[in-house]
Amino acid sequence: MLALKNIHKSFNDHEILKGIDLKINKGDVVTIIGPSGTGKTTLLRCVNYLEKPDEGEIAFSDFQLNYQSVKRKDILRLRRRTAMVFQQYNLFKNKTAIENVMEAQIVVQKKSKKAAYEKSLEELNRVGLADKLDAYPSQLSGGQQQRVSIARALAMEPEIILFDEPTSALDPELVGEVLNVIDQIARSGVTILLVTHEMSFAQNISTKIVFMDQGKIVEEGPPSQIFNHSREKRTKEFLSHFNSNYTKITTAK
Amino acid sequence: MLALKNIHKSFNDHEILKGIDLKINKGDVVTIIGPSGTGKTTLLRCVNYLEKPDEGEIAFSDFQLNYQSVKRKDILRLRRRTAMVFQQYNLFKNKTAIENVMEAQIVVQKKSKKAAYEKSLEELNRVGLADKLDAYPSQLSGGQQQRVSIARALAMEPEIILFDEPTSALDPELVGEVLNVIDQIARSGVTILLVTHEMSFAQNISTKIVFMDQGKIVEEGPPSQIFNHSREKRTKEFLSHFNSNYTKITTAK
Amino acid sequence: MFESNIFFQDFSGILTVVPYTLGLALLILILGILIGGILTLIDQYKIPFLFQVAAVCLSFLRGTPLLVQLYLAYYGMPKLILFFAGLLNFKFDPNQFDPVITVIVSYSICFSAFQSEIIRGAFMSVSYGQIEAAHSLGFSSVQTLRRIVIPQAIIEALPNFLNSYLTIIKSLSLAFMVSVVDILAKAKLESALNFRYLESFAAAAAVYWLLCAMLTVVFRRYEQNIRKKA
Amino acid sequence: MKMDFGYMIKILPGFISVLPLTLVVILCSGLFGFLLSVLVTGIRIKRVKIFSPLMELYISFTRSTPILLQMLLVYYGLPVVLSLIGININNWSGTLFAIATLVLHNGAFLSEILRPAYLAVDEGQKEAADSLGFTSFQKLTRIVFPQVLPVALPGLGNALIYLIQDTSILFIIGVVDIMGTANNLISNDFGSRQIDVFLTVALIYWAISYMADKFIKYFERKTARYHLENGLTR
Amino acid sequence: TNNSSGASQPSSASSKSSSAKTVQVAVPTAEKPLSYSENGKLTGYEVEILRKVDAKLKDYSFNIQSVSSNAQQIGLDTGKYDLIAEGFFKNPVRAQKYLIPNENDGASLIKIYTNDANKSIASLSDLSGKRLTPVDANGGIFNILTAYNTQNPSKKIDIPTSDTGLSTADRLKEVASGKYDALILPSNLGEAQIIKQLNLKIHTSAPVKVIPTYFLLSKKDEQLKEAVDSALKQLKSDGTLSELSKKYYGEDVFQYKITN
Ligand SMILES: Nc1ncnc2c1ncn2[C@@H]1O[C@H](COP(=O)(O)OP(=O)(O)OP(=O)(O)O)[C@@H](O)[C@H]1O
Ligand SMILES: Nc1ncnc2c1ncn2[C@@H]1O[C@H](COP(=O)(O)OP(=O)(O)OP(=O)(O)O)[C@@H](O)[C@H]1O
Ligand SMILES: [Mg+2]
Ligand SMILES: [Mg+2]
Repeated sequence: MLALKNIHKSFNDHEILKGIDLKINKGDVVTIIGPSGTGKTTLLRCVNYLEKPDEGEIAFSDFQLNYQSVKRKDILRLRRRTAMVFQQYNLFKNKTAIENVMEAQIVVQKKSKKAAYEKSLEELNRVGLADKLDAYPSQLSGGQQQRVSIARALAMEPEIILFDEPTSALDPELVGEVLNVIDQIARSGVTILLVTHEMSFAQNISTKIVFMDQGKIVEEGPPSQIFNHSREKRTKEFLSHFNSNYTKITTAK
Repeated sequence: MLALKNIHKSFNDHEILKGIDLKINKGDVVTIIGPSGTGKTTLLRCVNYLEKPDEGEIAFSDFQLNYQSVKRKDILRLRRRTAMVFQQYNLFKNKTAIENVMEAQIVVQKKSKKAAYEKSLEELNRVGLADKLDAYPSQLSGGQQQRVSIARALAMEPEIILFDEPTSALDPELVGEVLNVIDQIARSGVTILLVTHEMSFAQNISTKIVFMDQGKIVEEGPPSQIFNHSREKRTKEFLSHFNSNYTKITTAK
Repeated sequence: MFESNIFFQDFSGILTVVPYTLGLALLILILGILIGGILTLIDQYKIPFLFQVAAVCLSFLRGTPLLVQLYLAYYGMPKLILFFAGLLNFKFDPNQFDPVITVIVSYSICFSAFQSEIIRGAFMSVSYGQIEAAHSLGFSSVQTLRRIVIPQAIIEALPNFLNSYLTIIKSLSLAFMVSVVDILAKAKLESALNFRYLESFAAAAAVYWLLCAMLTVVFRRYEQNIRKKA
Repeated sequence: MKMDFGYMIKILPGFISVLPLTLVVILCSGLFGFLLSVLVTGIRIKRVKIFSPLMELYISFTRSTPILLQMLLVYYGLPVVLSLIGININNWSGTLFAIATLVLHNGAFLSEILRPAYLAVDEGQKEAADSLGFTSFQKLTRIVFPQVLPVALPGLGNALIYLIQDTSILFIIGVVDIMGTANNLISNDFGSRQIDVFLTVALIYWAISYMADKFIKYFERKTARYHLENGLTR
Repeated sequence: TNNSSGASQPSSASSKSSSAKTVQVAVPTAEKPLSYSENGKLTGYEVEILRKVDAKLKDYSFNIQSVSSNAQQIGLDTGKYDLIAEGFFKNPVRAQKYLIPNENDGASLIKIYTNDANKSIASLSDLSGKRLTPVDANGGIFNILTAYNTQNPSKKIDIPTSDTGLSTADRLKEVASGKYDALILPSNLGEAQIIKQLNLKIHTSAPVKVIPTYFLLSKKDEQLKEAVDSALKQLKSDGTLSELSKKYYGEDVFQYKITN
């Protein structure tokens, strides 16, 4: 459904992405893992065109976009088919929870207010926030904000949702509630591309794990292969770091 | 060494602390656990007088302070014998790492610049930051900032250090470095009062665990008792939440 | 129509009062900041009674034209001093009272209202955690203010203080009413002798512009210097 | 300083009668000045070629010269400049010239308030709008501007107070406003009751400024719910 | 507030020829008795003379507007106005820059106002060493005193300056209170009235100077100047000007001999 071809990106003459190829099928849940500074965030941002790659192509089944000859219209079209959930939530501070979810439906999809309202209600219900419709972001806890931002993405009915470390800014007790929501979305058949440090979560939820290091994809495959029978030395080494003396335990409902 | 007697505190007619009694001996590492909103932070802040309790007493071996008849001088005296490490670090933004550690020694303890410098160097060494003396907080990672803030507290040679969720604002990968430093301090015989969600860490490090719920201490005792042979139903219930399907794993060096 | 040699003659004439104008404005700025700072503290800590009085004063000072305030001060101040001098039993001759003092006092008080707003905004930019950290280490309130809050707030306030400085420099042109000669007054005096108004006003504009450009560069450099550290 | 309250009350109606004129000038120049400043700020932030440095020049000039000079420049200079390109504005009334001056003045002045406020809006907010497929214009009007407002409001409030006092430049070109009425009164009895007149003027300006402050505070309260604060006390 | 826009109605339009040229005329806004508004109507010595002159000129039609005195002369320089009137003195620079009619439209009687302690002051040279109230930098007194100083270097007068802003009444009060020794001003600013009204102890000297005052015209219009001259001449000889002087100044300024 979505294919990235040979994506390159440099910052100040320093190459961060060194040719990434990745195929995602409809309904896939693809998780990217890898050490800090490897370019995971940068890759995700390129898919949404928040970062302009220097080279490469992105292809949907019916629509192609080459980064070298891109037009404003193409960018908008791309963004309307993808949705991003940010690590820092980035909810619109001047809008209530439901207004946050409605806004893009009205402005971008030109839906009527009523239709947008109903859709938003549905999505907020899905993430368990039907009782916080009129709260401003500053009145919501981190976990609640992250769930609103997921609802905002879902409401756009994108073909794929991009998550960048959706729980790393959360208090440990709030991590569970967000992971549960993502889990549930994944089960409902939405296509997901996800960056996370929650290894056991990745293991449980993903159909495919992608291990990145130094701007390249080192290895990809189903969770069982990557976590238990990794073929690459670098991957094994990375995963061994995740056996520490302090095991952190999170709540979940 | 430190005894809290019957501490009460309300916000807007809503009683948050409902009479807390707690004894801490020299060299103890006491960890407070409990659900969110229970008043753990409030209790810690009362010990440092950042929050003024409505009732109660705090007693050192040679010095008593009753919250109803407190004087400005007493507060300063109390604060000079305790030190707080904040969740959000709260390093002075306009000072370098070493200046952050020196500042209170010069201003509050009236030490000479030289003496303060040497002491600060020693403490920064202890937390493994001897190479970052002249960095401003904005140039340090979260874990490094938290370690500077620990050095700042240590340099005051307080009788007790208060930690409020010292790792919950950190990226998962940085948690380990801070936990290691606290572990090491605890082993060196400093008295510690700590609030944390890192259960396995609490279990490893503490001499005593205090479980709080709804503004009261429900149960206290050595880690083995609380975690494995808890006498109270509420404690067991709370700890059972920490067995989820998603186990979060953190790095440590 | 426009004689450039007269322009340059006026220009150099005006330059002679620039140091005086700058110095006077600086004095007013500093006094204004001190008074404004005190007003802000009274407001922030909600000191009873003083707090209400300060609010009324601030509203009046902000809300009425400087010209009117200057006029009221010109007549009121000597009388006020005379009254207190009488109480304290020392001699004061209101006829010897220098109008520059009137200008300094009335301008400082008037502009303190605007400085107070700036300082309030700057304090707002310092996060409360910084203050708690200082308190937890045993800093007294004054030590916290002096060593932690003010050094951080000043960075935010600096561009606004420059704005105020420029405003004061410009407003000093009103002080010519009570014989204090600033840049614009000097321009008027130049043209009074040669009747060349266009040239002298153009020269004044050039001087103002030059000053502003130079001050902006100096302030921006200083601001970058201290901002680097935060 | 003896005050003659009877006289102050007697001259009040004269001031009230010019109040509508002053208010219209405040309203027009405030509104159009604000719109101009939005345009200027946009040019500077987008770094539009040629225009952006021109705007910097315009702002530095406006910031550095007294408004009296700007008034004279507009009143005498603008007709000369415009006549060069064939536009005749000599039949404009003085009020229009005063409004033009105040608009130009505020366009620069407010831009210095709006620009930092714009920069204070979190980059993430703009990215979120981008990622949802907003066009640049939608992003600006629906997301960025509502967030710039609370940050800029205290500065805008100060500017409004300055504007109210600056309307007295009307009198320089012979339009009788509040200050003009005052001057007429003073001149007509050769200044023997200047103090009473000025006290009345002070009260009237105070009243207008007080209302302006209330107006700004209303917006501050409206935006306060999503505006987190720091500060000395809590 | 019809004077607010500055435009007053072209006077007695009926007597104008159809091709009458509009002359832009500027007078000060609030300078009683020269030019001021009363009940919303512009009036004053200069204004009334201008109206009389306007009535006499068939080929011109005056558009009289009021602006602040600073603005007046800049406006004449830039061509916004054709004629300005504010009791201007003649001097070489003005003579070179503007057209000045041959006929004066009035005269300024410079008098010295003193308090009891200084009532002996009767001439400019007596002012040397005295504390003079600040002189308006835009007015002719400043020039008279500077000229005096260059001619009498041995008996220089200390000349403080200020902007307009403090009224004549305020200045007279300051002299009466002893803050200053003397005030020197043209006598046509209402001094006599103020002194009487406020009951001030002030001594008024005889005129130390009698200076003719003129309209100033822009250089380009020689014809207008001649027309104005002939009109002024007629108005003088038929006594109109003396009458206006009595009405606005309380005395006929044309009775004094011009000093220079
Ligand atoms: N705008 C930018 N300008 C310059 N360098 C950048 C920029 N954005 C990212 N980088 C650099 O690119 C590299 C990859 O960054 P990226 O955020 O994609 O890593 P990541 O894999 O997401 O790491 P983490 O797990 O820490 O989030 C880093 O070295 C970073 O410093
Ligand atoms: N300044 C305040 N004003 C009003 N209510 C407050 C204030 N500070 C804390 N509270 C309330 O007191 C209760 C206890 O707060 P506290 O921060 O002590 O909880 P906690 O046990 O530390 O929780 P967490 O684990 O989430 O940090 C909460 O319900 C909180 O809303
Ligand atoms: Mg990242
Ligand atoms: Mg807490």
